[in-house]
Amino acid sequence: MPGKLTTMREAVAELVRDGDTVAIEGFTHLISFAAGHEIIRQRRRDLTLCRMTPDVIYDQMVGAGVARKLVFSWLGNPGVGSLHAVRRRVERADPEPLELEEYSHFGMVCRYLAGAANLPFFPLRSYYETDLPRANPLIRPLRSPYGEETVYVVPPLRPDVAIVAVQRATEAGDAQIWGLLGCQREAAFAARRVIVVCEEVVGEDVVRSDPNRTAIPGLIVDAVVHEPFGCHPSYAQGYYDRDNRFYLEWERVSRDPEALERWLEGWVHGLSSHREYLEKLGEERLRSLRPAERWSGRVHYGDYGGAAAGAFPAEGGGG
Amino acid sequence: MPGKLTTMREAVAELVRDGDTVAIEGFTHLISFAAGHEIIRQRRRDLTLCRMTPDVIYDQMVGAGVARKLVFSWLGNPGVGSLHAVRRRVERADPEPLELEEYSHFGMVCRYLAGAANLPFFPLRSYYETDLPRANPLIRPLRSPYGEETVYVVPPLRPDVAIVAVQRATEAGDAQIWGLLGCQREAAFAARRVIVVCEEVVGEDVVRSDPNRTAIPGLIVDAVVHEPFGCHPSYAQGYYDRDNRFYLEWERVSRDPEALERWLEGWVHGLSSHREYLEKLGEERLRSLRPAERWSGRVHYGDYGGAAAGAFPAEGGGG
Amino acid sequence: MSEPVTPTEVMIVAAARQLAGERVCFVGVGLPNVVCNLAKRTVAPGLDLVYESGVFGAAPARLPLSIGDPTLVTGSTAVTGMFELFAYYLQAGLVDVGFLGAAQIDRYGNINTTVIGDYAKPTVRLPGSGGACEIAINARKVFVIVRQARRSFVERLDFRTSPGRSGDPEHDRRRGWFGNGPSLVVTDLGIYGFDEATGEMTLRSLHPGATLEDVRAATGWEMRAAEPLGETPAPTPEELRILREELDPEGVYTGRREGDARR
Amino acid sequence: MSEPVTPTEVMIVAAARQLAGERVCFVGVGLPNVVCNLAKRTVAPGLDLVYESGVFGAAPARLPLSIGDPTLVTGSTAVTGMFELFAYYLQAGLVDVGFLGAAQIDRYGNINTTVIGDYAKPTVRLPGSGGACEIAINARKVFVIVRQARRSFVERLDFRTSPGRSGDPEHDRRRGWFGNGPSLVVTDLGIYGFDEATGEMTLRSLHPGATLEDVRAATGWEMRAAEPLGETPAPTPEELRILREELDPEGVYTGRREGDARR
Repeated sequence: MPGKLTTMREAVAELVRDGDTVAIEGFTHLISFAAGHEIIRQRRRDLTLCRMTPDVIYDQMVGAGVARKLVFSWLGNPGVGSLHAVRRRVERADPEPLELEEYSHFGMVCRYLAGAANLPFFPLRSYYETDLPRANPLIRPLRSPYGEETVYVVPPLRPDVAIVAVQRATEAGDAQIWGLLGCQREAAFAARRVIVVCEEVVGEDVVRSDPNRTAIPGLIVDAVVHEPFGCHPSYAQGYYDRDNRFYLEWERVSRDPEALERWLEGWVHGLSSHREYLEKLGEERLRSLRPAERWSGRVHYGDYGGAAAGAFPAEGGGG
Repeated sequence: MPGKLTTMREAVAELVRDGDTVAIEGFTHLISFAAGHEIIRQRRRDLTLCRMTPDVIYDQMVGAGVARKLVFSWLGNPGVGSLHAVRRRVERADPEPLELEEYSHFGMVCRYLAGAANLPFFPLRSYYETDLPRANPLIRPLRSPYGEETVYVVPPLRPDVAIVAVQRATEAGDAQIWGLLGCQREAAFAARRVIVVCEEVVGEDVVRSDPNRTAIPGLIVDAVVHEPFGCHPSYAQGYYDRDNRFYLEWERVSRDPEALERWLEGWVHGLSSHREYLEKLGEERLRSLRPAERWSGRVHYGDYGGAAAGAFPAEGGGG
Repeated sequence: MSEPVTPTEVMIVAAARQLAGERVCFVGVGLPNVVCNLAKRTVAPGLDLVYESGVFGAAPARLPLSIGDPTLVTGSTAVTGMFELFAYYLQAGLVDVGFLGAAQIDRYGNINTTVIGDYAKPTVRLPGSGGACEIAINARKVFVIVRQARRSFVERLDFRTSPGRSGDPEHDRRRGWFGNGPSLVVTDLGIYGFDEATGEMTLRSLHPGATLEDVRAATGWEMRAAEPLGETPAPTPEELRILREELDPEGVYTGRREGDARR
Repeated sequence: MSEPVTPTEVMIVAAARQLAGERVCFVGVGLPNVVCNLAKRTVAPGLDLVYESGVFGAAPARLPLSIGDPTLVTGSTAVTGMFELFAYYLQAGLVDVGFLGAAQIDRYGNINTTVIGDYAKPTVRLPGSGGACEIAINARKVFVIVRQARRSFVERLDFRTSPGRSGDPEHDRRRGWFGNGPSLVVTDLGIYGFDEATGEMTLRSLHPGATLEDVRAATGWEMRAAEPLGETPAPTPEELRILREELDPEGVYTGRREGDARR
């Protein structure tokens, strides 16, 4: 498989088009802010943005005017407060309306799964006796063919583009994730085009040394972007912590349209790349986010080449 | 959580009852022959045995008369031939009939998943224009509420007992698997009672050093049995190879009811435990099944205790 | 410990005590996180915490800043995808207690976390369901923790995000869910249960210093009260120590500093 | 290389050549395993093999004894659960070619691997579908590899396990599956395609030494033959070397020793 390694600028220019349905997933963990910023920088328009939890990154994108619509299940700045750019557009159509298509968390998860599995619908036990099916007519009841029971179903979600951040990937796009998995895998398999953004580019040998860790095969990946700290202010397990200070500050910034404008100017439009964004943040701040060391153990896969029998693994969990 | 460590004899005596629906899963990999042999030894009766691929173990159990019915998707001795004890009962009711409930592989997988997820049905794209829905009326068509499309659905499978073999588990039943995953996790979550059979009992620290590797939480586990080589002649990735010689020999044994009787006498009823079975096989044969060394790399989870920032992981995949 | 006890601290402690004897708790964002961790250190040491984000058996080395905090992952028993979490744990009935917050709650425990005003043109757009809707339906018991005020304890919800009781207990039992609506509501004024006959919210116990008048003033309907009415025992010094020193030294959740307690 | 070429070897080589230019192949038990690995070493070096058992990008260090062989796992690119494999890879249309075996096949490529005789009381109970039914429906192309005989090439199937063509190409297109029935059948006598107008199996090429009479004698219906009829080029020494020395030194699959080629 040919290498797919490219820059974020190239990847977004080639694979994200005006009017696309775009999913930048990651549940708290592995949210590709670098991709969101590049989409803002390239001034994409009329995007339908999908995420379980439209986070600060979507507040930034909505504030920057790239989005026409949100598909989501929880709208907020987790642990902090509101997404004010989103709220202005929803509550006051300021500066323009924003369309909403709303589910519950499990509903969104099931939509991605149905998209990944090419199923026309997916059943779940939710929505009973609530106003959600009225608010979103795509949430429909379905009677079980095995008795009286009725469940609700949601339709598949098939983004034009999924942008998933991962800890490491090969140039072919074989990607491995640990820590919170969110819906990265389901979103990638559901999408027509896939951009993998990784903290590290590793050799095939690294991935092949632990195939059970592989979440996304290069087979479905169109571009691989190497973007260290590419999730800041979100985090990458084992690489850096969430920069909570930023989330707290965002509450203030997004309350004020001018402050938001200034922020976009200073941190996105005024910069040419995520590299410059990191330089502006400063090595000191980045260093402060790095966790202390804590490695997993190893497991024994065994060499079944018919070579002479080796030692029996004494402690499967031993480092 | 209290320790659940016990012997196979205890576990089967307490948790497997006459008439139960039992799933001993594992797709080629991690098939708990030790559990099957103990069920034969304790002369359980009228069991409904579920497996995607009724393998030599179910041929042995059916030949021993513990089963009334099979729920399955592929009936054979993989890579070798037939399950003759099963065929005698199906083709000639010799010595008695055997009821069959038949699906495809994906259908069985979806049944376990529906059972694990507490869904009343699960949709899949299979069975169109075949005789399978006629042969098994539980396979039913269902129209999508989002258009013309019709898919087929299968009902949830909820075994009374699932017996899953794993590489390692804690005394609380937190179990980790690598290599082929089959349906171990789905079967365990779908079942009312769960027996985990492990090659190694490890401390909590081993499991907690790599939480993404955990397939089954102790929360749903009733008993943990430590049974090294407990899957022979099946295999455990990294621990031992499949004993293909046994699979080839079984073809001859199961063709002849008396030979089968003798085998059961000599290798199951005549022995009191899997330990004795291994002694009879001999250390030499077991040693010949051990693979040469090949370990996975490690990954960095990071210590987020707020301790001083540690070194940035240079190579996520480094040993 | 000279610092005065805040109403939020009483609310957290009262809620934590209710977890005595419970086994598996589904933890959402905000206050429930603190409540569950306090319970684990006091009345329910054996409590297993399932985090919405996919973590089971977390061993946090610091107060998690969110339910997706990396400190919840490192050293935990299991990390799973979100489908497995919602399907195999919650929907399958493994969760004994789920916590919900509320922007609005009615007398039957129906909850709104979606909008204030009209859905199509809301005056306030709230976060929405998140996992709340499926928690309300699939957890075996649902505890609600919410600050009490006339604008949150309302006669009519603007939007029903999470189902409570219907007012007809017979109907509620027939629904065949694992639970049948919230069984407990804890606020900064008191502790509430639900009348088995009418399914209506009922004040069971007043927090220290709170009066029936405070409750009535902060409720948008005629709140029923049990007789005799209990009084919530004040937080013990030990409960306060754990809460203030171990769980929330910065007072983010306990109300000693501005913070967010929304779902 | 003096050893004579067996019909099975010709069949394997002929099938492998058909994988030229294909990208993703779904590998089941038995012969397809050898066919795909031969293709990967000859006409399709870039071929990605997806194993039913959950392995993607396998790098086997020996001939796998089954599709669940541990040598397929060690050093592979990805190992996945069986749900993901069937749902995200096969059902989602990522598989370009799927292989099927057959106990019985009819002129339209419908396949029986379930029973000989009556389903309720079969004279021979065969393995059943395994993944065959969903492979037939969800793979973009379906190749059948089967030894040819009157008892396997039948006018009427005893049971339809995997759907082929209906005889009405218009209907087949309307089904909306990724493929529309097998496009290729390779036996030990020849190579067959399907007539686009009638959907009927048609002999395209005879293997060296095989005659039209052999084919007719081994077919339970009047087999159509293309004009002009091609002849399958004999296996090259290189193809035979890889097959005999690298892939199947013991001749388990190539018919030089008794073995099993069933799905």
